[in-house]
Amino acid sequence: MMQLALEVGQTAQPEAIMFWILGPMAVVAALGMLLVKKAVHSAILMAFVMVILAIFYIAQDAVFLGIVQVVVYTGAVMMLFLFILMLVGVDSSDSLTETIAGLRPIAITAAVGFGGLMVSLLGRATLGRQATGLSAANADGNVQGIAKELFSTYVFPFEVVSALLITAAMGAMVLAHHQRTTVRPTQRQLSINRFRGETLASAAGLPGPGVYARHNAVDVPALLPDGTPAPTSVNASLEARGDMLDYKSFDLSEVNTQIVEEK
Amino acid sequence: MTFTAPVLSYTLLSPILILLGGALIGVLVEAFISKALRPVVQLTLTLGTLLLSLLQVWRIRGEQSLTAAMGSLVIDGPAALLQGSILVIAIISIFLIADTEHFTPLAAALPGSAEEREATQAGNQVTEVYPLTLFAVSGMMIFPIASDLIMLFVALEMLSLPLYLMAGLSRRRRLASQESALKYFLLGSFASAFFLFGAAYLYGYSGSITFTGIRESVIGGSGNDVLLLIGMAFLTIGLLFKVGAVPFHSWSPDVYQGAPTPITAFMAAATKVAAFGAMLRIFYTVFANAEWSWTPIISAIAIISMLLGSLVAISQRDVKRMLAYSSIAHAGFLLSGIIALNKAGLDATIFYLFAYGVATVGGFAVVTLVRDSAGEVTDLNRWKGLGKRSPFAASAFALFLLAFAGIPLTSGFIGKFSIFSAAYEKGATAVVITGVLSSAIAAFFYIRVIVLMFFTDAVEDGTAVEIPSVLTRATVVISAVITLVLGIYPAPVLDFITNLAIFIR
Amino acid sequence: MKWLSLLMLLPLAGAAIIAALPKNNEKAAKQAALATTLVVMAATIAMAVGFQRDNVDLQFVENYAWIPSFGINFALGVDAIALVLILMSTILAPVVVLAGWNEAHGGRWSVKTFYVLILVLETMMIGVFAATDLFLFYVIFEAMLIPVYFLIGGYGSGERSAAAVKFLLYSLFGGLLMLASIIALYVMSGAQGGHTFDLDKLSQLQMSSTTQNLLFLGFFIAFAIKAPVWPFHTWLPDAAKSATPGTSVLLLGVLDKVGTFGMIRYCLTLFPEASKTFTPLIMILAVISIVYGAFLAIGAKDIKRLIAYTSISHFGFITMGIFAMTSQAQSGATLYMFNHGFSTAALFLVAGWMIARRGSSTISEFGGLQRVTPVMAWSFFIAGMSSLALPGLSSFVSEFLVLVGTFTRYPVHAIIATFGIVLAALYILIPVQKALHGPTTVGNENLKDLNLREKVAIAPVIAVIVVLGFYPSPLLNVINPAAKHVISQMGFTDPVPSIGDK
Amino acid sequence: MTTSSSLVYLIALPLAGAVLLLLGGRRTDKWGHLLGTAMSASSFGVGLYQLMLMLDRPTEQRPVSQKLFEWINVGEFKVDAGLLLDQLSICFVLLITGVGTLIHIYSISYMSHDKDRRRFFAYLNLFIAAMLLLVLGDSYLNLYVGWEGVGLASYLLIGFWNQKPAYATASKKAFVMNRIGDMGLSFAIMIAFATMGTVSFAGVQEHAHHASEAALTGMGIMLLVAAAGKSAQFPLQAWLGDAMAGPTPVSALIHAATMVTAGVYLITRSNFVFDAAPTAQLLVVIVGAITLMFGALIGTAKDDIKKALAASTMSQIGYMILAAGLGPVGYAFAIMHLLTHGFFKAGMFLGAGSVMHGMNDEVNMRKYGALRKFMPITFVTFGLGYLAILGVPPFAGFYSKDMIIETAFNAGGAKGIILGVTTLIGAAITAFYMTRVMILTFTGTKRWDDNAHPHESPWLMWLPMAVLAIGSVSSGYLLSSGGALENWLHPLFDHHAEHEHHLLEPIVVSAMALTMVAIGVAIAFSKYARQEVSSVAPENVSIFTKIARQDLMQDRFNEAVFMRPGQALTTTLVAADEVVIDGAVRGVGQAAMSSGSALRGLQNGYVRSYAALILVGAIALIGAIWVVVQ
Amino acid sequence: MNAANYLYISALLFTIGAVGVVVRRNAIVVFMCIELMLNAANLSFVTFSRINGNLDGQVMAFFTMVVAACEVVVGLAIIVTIYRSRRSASVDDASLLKR
Repeated sequence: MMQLALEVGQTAQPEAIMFWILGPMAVVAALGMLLVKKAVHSAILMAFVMVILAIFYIAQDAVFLGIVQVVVYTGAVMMLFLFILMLVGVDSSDSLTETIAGLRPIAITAAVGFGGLMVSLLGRATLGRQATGLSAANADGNVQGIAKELFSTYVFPFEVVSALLITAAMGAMVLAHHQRTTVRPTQRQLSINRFRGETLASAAGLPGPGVYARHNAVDVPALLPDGTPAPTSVNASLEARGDMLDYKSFDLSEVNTQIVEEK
Repeated sequence: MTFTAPVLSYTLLSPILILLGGALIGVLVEAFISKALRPVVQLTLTLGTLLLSLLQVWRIRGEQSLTAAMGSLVIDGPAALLQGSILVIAIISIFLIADTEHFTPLAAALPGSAEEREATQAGNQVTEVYPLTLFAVSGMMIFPIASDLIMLFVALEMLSLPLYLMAGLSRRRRLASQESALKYFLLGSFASAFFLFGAAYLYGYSGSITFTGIRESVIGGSGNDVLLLIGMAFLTIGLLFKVGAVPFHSWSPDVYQGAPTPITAFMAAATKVAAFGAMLRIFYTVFANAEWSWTPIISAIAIISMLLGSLVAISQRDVKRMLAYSSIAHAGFLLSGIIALNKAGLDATIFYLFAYGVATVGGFAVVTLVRDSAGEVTDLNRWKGLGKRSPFAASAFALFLLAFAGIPLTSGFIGKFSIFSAAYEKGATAVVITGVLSSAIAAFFYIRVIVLMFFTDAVEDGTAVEIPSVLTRATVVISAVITLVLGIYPAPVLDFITNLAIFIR
Repeated sequence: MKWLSLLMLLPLAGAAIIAALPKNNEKAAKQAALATTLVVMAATIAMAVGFQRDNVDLQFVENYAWIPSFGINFALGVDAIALVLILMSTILAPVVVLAGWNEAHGGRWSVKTFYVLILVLETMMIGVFAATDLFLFYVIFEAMLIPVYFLIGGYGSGERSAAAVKFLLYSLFGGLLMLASIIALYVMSGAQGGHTFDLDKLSQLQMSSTTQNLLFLGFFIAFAIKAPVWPFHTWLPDAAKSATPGTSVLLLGVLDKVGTFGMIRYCLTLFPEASKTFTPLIMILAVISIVYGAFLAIGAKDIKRLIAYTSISHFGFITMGIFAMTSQAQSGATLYMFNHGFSTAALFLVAGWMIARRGSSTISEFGGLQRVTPVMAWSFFIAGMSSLALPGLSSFVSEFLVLVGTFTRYPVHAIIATFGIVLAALYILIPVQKALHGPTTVGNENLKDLNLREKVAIAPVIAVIVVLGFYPSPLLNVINPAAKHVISQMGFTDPVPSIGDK
Repeated sequence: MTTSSSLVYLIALPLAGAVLLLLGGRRTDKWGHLLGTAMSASSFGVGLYQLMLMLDRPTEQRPVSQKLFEWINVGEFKVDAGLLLDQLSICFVLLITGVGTLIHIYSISYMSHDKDRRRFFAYLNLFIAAMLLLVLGDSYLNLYVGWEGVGLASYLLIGFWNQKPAYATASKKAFVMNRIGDMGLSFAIMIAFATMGTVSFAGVQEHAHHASEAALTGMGIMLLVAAAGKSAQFPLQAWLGDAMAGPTPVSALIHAATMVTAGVYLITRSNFVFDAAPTAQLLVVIVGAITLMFGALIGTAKDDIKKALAASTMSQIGYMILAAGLGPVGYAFAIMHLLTHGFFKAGMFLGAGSVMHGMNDEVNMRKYGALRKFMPITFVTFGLGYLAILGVPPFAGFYSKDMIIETAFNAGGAKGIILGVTTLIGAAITAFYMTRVMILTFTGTKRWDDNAHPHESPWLMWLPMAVLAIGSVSSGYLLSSGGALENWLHPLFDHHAEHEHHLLEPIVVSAMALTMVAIGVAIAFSKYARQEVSSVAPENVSIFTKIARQDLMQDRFNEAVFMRPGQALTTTLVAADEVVIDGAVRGVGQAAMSSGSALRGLQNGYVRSYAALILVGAIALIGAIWVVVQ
Repeated sequence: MNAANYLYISALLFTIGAVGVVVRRNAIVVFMCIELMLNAANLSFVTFSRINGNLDGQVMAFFTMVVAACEVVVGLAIIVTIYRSRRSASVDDASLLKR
C-alpha cells in the first residue's frame, strides 16, 4: 500500500466508512457512464459522481470547493449539459458496437493498462514527509483561507480568468448568434405578400406536410390530389439541407398490405 | 487574519495588460460600433494593440523580475524574446486575418443555407476574430512566462479556447472547418485533462504549485520520484500536444487543413512559440535537475516526431496537410533544443522558433493566395505551374520551403545548425543523426512542391492567384525578408538572443 | 586589394544588372553576362599573376566576422589548388555563356533569369573554392545546388525536372551527412578552446579515432556523391543528360570538382588519420569508378550520358590520385581537375551543338558528320582525344602523373586503373565512329557547321587542351608546392625508388 | 654528349605541315600535297645533314641531344621534352623521312582523284612527325607521346575513307589494339619510375644494372606487350590485316616500312633492360617466332593482295623481333632486316597500289593475272622486291634474313635448333606465298572483267617504286658489307664481340635457306602456274586453308574471349547500374514513401482514434516510468 | 483513514474518463468524460492539498472549475454548431478530414 500519506484527520473512522461506501459508488457510477446507452443516463450518472466528489471534498476539509462543486458544477454545468442534450435529442442513444476496427481492444487494454499502471505506481510512491492535514491552513476558515490566496497570491490568474470567461461568452455568441441581415417583415407585409403573391392559392396558407400516418412526416411532402407532391409543404430549410424524404418510398402501391401494423 | 494587498508591477505586466485591454475594447466595439465600421476599427485597434504591446516588450526587455504578478509570472530575457516573437508573428498574421475572404459571414448559419448566402451578400464579417485573436495572443504571452501551475493552466486554456473557436469559422468547406474545431476542441480538452492531472501530481510531490517550489523539491526532494515522474509525464503530454509532437500530434493535420488558413498560420506559428517557450522554461528551470528521467523520453519523442512527420508528409496531396506534417517534424527538431539543456540550446530554440514561426506564417500566407472561384486551392496537383502564373507567390513559397528544409542562406539552416549543434553538445547524437536524416526525407517533399510549381506545366482549371492584397503581400514580403536576412546575416539577432536569453529562477 | 571578395562580387553585380534589364531585351542580357564573365576572368588572371607560387600558405586572405556567436567568419583565401580551380571556373564561365548563346531559349523562364542564375552560380563557384571557413564552405556548397537545380530543371531537356530533383536530393543527402560532421566538429571545437570554423584550428582538434572515422565518412560521402565516386554516381548521367550543355559543363567541369577539392581540402586536412584508415577502401572505390564508368560509357546510347560516364571514370582517377599520397599523384590529381574541366567542356559544348542541330542526343542518330560539318567533327574529335588522354593533349599529363604516382605506392590499383585507358579508347572511338564516321545518316546532310560564335567559344578551350598537353609546367609549378604540402602534412613522403640512389 | 639545336626541326617541319594543312582547310587544297611533300623532304634533308654531322664526329660523341623545355616536373618525376639522335635513331629517321618522302610523292598521284587529298597529306605529315618523335624522344615518356601519336595518325589514315563503316571499324580496331600495347608501355614506364626513379633512356640504362631482375623482367614483358601491339605481333596482331582498309600508300608507309617496326625499335632501344632480364628476352624470341609463322601461314591463304602483303609484313617483323630477342648479337640484324624490309616491302606495297590503281581498286588477286604485259615497270619493281624478300642473293633480304637465321641457330642448344628451324620453315612459306602473289598477279591468264583497263601508273607513282626497288636490290649489301651497320650500331649495344660457338657455318645456313626458298617457290609454281587459277576462291579446300583464310581464327578468338564477354559485361553493368545501384537508391526512396503512406493510415479521421493514440502515448510514458521505478 | 485512497479513486475516475473519450461516440458524452477527468484531477488536488497542508491545491481546483466552465461553454457551442450542420452528435460522423 501507499507509503506516502499518514493517517490524516481526527475523524478517521467515520471518514473511512463514508469513503468505502461512496468510493465504490463513484467508480460504479463512472463506469456506468461508459456503459449506458442513453446520453441522458450518462449525464445523470455524471452528476451523481460529481455529488460524491463534493462530499469527498467536504470530508477533506475543502468545504468551499464542496459547495461550489454542487452549486456550480453539478448545478449549473451539468444542467447546461442536459440542456444541450435536450437540444440535440434526448432520445439519442449510442450504439455500443464498435465501428472503428481495433479500437475496442485498444480501449480495453488501455483501461486495464492505464489503471493498473497508475495504481501500481501510486503504490510505490513515497512522499518522504509528514502529511500535515489542513487544520492549520483552515484555521481562519476554509473560505477565508482560499479567499486570501485568491486575492493576493493568485490575483493575476484570477483576473485573467475573467478574460477567459469573456472569451467563452463571446465564442458562444459567435457560433450561436444569428445576425439578421434583412429587416424582419412585419405582419402587414406578410399578409400583403400572401394575398398579392403569384397565385391566390397561397392565401390560405401553405399545405401541411406529411400525408402518411406511418411517419412523422415533417420531412415528407404532402401529395396533391393528382398524386404529385406539393413542393411548398415541406419547410424550406429542410429542403435546402437535403433532409427531405422521397415521398415515393411511401407510395401506397408499394406497401405490402399483408403486413399488419408496424410497431 | 491579515490580508496584504497584492502588489502588481504594472510596467512589467503592461504588454499583457495592453493586449487584454485591447481585447476588451474589441468586445465593446462589437457591441457598439456599426457593422460597416467594425472591420476597419477592429483591424486598427488590434494592430495598434499588438504594436503597442510589442513596443512595451521592447522597452522592458532588460528587466528581470520574479514578483511582477505576485509570483505568478516571471519576467526575464527569454520572456521578452518569446513574447516579442509571438507579437511579431501575431502582427503579420493579423494582416492575413484581415482578408475577410477566409471567414464565414455568419457562423451560426447552416452551411449552404439561404441565410448564409444573404449574410455573404450583405457583406457580413465575423469581426469577433480580432478580439478572439487578442485573447489568444495574451494567453500565448502568458504561457511561456507563467511561473506557477495555475497561471500555466489558465494561460493554456486562454490560448486554446479562442483557437478552438476560430478553427470553425472558415468560409469555404464549412463542414470540414467545424469538424476541425470539434476535433481540436475535444482532443485539446483531453490533453488539458492530462495536463491538469499531471499538475496535481506535481503539486502532490512538492507541496507547492509554484515553479520555484517544485524546482526546490526536484533538487532536494525527499521520498522517491514516482509522483514527480507521473506529474512530469502528464504535464508534458499537455505541452507536447500543443506543439504537435508524436504521438500527440494527430489533431494537427486535420485542424491545419480544416481551419481558415490565416488561423492555421497564426496557430501553427504562435502556438509553437508559446508552447515551446513554456517547455523551455519548465524543462530548463523546473525539471532541469531531473534531467536523467526526461531526456531519454523526450529524445525518443523527438526522433519519432521527426521521422513520422517527414515520412507521412511525403504522401500528402494537400498543401496545408503537408505543412502540418512538416510542422510535426519541426516539433521534433525543436525538441532537440529542449534536450540540449544548455545555453546554446536555449538560444537556438528561441531563434528557431522565431525563424520557423515567421516562415510558417509566410508559407500559409502564400497558400491563401492560390484560389479558384470556390476559394483556396490546397490540392497540390492544382499548384502545378504556379511559378509561371505567379512568380511572386511561387518564389516566396519556394523560399519558405527551402527554409523549412534548412537550405543554407535561409533562416531555417541557421536554426537547424544551431539547434542540432546544441543537442550534439549535449551528446544527443542519435537525435542529431535522425534529425539530419529526416531533413533529407523532408527535403524530398519540399522539393517536390517546388518541382510542381516551377517545373510542371500548368493544368488549365481556373486556379488563379489572387492579386495579393496589400496586407497579404506585406505578410509575404515581411516573412520572406526576415527569412532571408536571418539566413544571410543572423549575427545581430543571434547576439541579441544570446545576450538576453537567461532564465531567472 | 581584396581580390577574392571582388571576384565574388563581380558576378553578383552582373546578375543585378541583368535583373534590372528590361525583360524582352534578351540580347542585352546575354551581352551583359558575357561581359561580366570576361571581366571576372580577367580579374582572376590578374589575381593569379600575383600569386606567390612557392608560398604554401593561403594567399589573398580576407577575414570578416559573420556570425561571431558561432565563431563563423567570412574567411577567404586560396592555395594553389584552389587558385587553379578558380581559374578554371572563371575561364569556363565566359566560354559557357558564349557557347550556349541560345540555350536559354528552350527554358521555362526568361533568358534573363538564366543568366542571373549562371552569374550567381559563378559567385558561388568562386566562393566555394576560396572559402577557408568550414561553415562558409558548407553554406556555399549547399546553396550552389539551388541555381543548378533551377538551371537543370528550368532550362534542360527531356526529363529535366526529375533529373534536377535527383541531383538535388543526392546532393542534399550528402550535404546533410556533412552537416552532421560539421556540427560535431563545431561542438568539439567549443569544448577545446572556443567555437570556431577556422580550418587551421579545426585541424588541430583532438578526437578519438572512432570519432574521426565517423566524421570523415560524413565529409567523404558528401564529396563522393558530388564528385561522383562509385556507387554514388547515378544522379550524374541523368543530370548531365537533362541539363543544357552549358549547365552540364559547369556541373561536371566545376561543381563536381568541389567534391574532389573537398577531399583534399577538408577530408585530408581535418582527418588525416581517418583518411589513412579509409584509404584502402577509397582506392578500391576509385578503381571501380574508373573501370565501371568506362564500361557504362561504352554501353551508353546517349551522348550526354556517355560523357557523364566518362567523367565518372575520370573522377575515379582524380580520387585515386588524391589518396595515393605521392607528390606525382597529388599534383596529377589537381592538374587532372583542371584539365578535365576543359576536356569535358569541349566534349559537352560540341555535343550540345550536335544535339541542337540534330534534335536528338542518341548517338546512333548521327553519322558521317565529319563530311558534313568538319569543324564540329574535329572539335569533337580533339575533345574526345583529350578525354582518352592522348599524349600531347592536356589530360595525358595529369592522367599519367596520377598513374605513375599511384603505381609507386599502390601498384595493383594503378595497374587495374591503367586498363581504363584501353576502355577509354573504346568509349571515345565508338561514338566517334558512330557520329562522325560512316555514311551520312539521312537527315543530317544539311547540318550546318559551327558558326563564328561557336568557333570563338571552342577555340580557347581546345587551345588550353593542346597547350597544356605540351607545356603544363606553368600550371604544374604552381600546383607542385601545394600538392607537396598536402602530402607532407599528412606525414607522407614519396616512396623512394628501390635502387634509384645507388 | 653533343647538343644540337636543330633536332627539333626534324619533327617541327612535318608537324607544321600537318597543322597548316588541317587548320588551313579547303584554302590549302591546291598546294597542300606539295607542302606536305616538301615538309617531309626537308625533314629528310635535315636527317641527312645530321647524319653527315654525326659521321664527322668520333664514335663516342656521335649521339646528339636537345632539350626543348621542361615538360613534367613533379617531385622525383622529371621529364624534359628532350630529343636524342644517336646511331640507332638516325637509321630510323632516314628510313622514315626517306621512305616517307617517296610515299608522299607517290601519293600525289595516287590520291589525285580524292577531294580530300590535302587532308591525307596532313595526316601523312602528322604521322611523320609523330614517328620521328617516337624515335627521337630521349625518354620512355617522350617515346610514348610519339608512340600514341603514330597510333593516332595511323587511326586517321586507316579510317581515311571512314564513310565506309567497315573502314571506320578497322581504324577503331587498330587504335584499340594499339592501346593495349600502349598500356604495356605505360606499365613499363611506371615500373621504371618506381624502381629506378627515372624514365629517361640514359637514366634507365644507368640504373638497370642495379635493379632487381624481377622488376626488369616485368618491365621487359611490358615493353614486349607494347611492341606486340604496335608491331602487330602475337597476340595483338589482329588489327594489321584490317588496317589495309587505308589507302595503299598508308599501308606502305605505316604498315610496312615504319610504324610497325616501332616495336623493334623499342626492344632494341631497351636493350639494357632485356639484356638484364633473360626471361623477358626469351619471351621476345617466342613471340617473334610464333608471329613469323603465324603471319606466314595467313599469307598463304589470302587472296587480297594487300592482306597477303600485310601478313607477310607481320611475319617479317616476327623475324626482326626474334632477332632482337636474341640479345646483343641480334640487335643489329634486327635493325638491318628492318631497313631492308622497309625498302622491299614498301616497294611491294606501292606496287600493289599501282596494280590496284590500274585495276579500278580491285584487290582480289584472283581477278588479276597476266598484268606483267600491262604494267611492266610495276612488274619489275615488284619483282625485285619479291626477290629481296625471298632472300635470294644478292638482293637485300638475303643479307638480313640469312643473318637472322644464322643467329637463331647460334642461340645454342635446343632453343637454337627450334628457332633456326622455325626461321627456315618461315622462309620456305614466305617463298611460297610471295611466289603465289607474283604468279596470281603478273603471270598466267587474265581474269579481270572487261571494264577493267589495266595500265601503267604515271611517273609520279613509279618513280618512288623504282627508287625503292633500287633499295631492295642494294641496301642489303651496302649495310652489311664489312659489317657496316653492325659497327655503326655497336657502341649502343652491350655486345662483347667474343667468338661464339657457331653451330653451323654461315655458308651452310645460306644453303639451307636457299633450299627452303626453292622448295617454297616450287610448290607455289606447281600449284598456281601449272594449273588454271579460278577467279573465285574455291570452297572445297582443306580445313587448314579455311582457318588460314580466317586469319587463323584470330578474330574469332578475340571475339569469343574478349569482345563478347566484354559486351556482355557492358550490358550487364548498364543494366546493373539502372537496376541495382540506382534501384537501391530508388528503393530507399520507395520504402520511405510507402512507410509514409502506411503511417498515413493512422490518421483515419476519427477523433476517437486520435484520443486512443494519445492515451496509448500516455500509457507508454507511465509504462516507462513503471519500468524505471521497478 | 489513509488519504491516499482518494488518490486511487481519482486515478480510477481519470482512467474511466480517458477510456470513455475513446469508446463513446456521442460528442456530449465524450465531453462529459473529459469533465470526469477534470474532476478526477480536482479530487487529486484536494487530496494533495490535505496531505500537504496548504490551500494551494484547493485554489487550483477552484480555478479548474472556472476554466472547465469556460471550456464547457465553448465546447457545447461547437458541438451544437456541428449538430446543427450535420444533424448528428456522433463524433464518428465528423471524419471528413483524414489521411
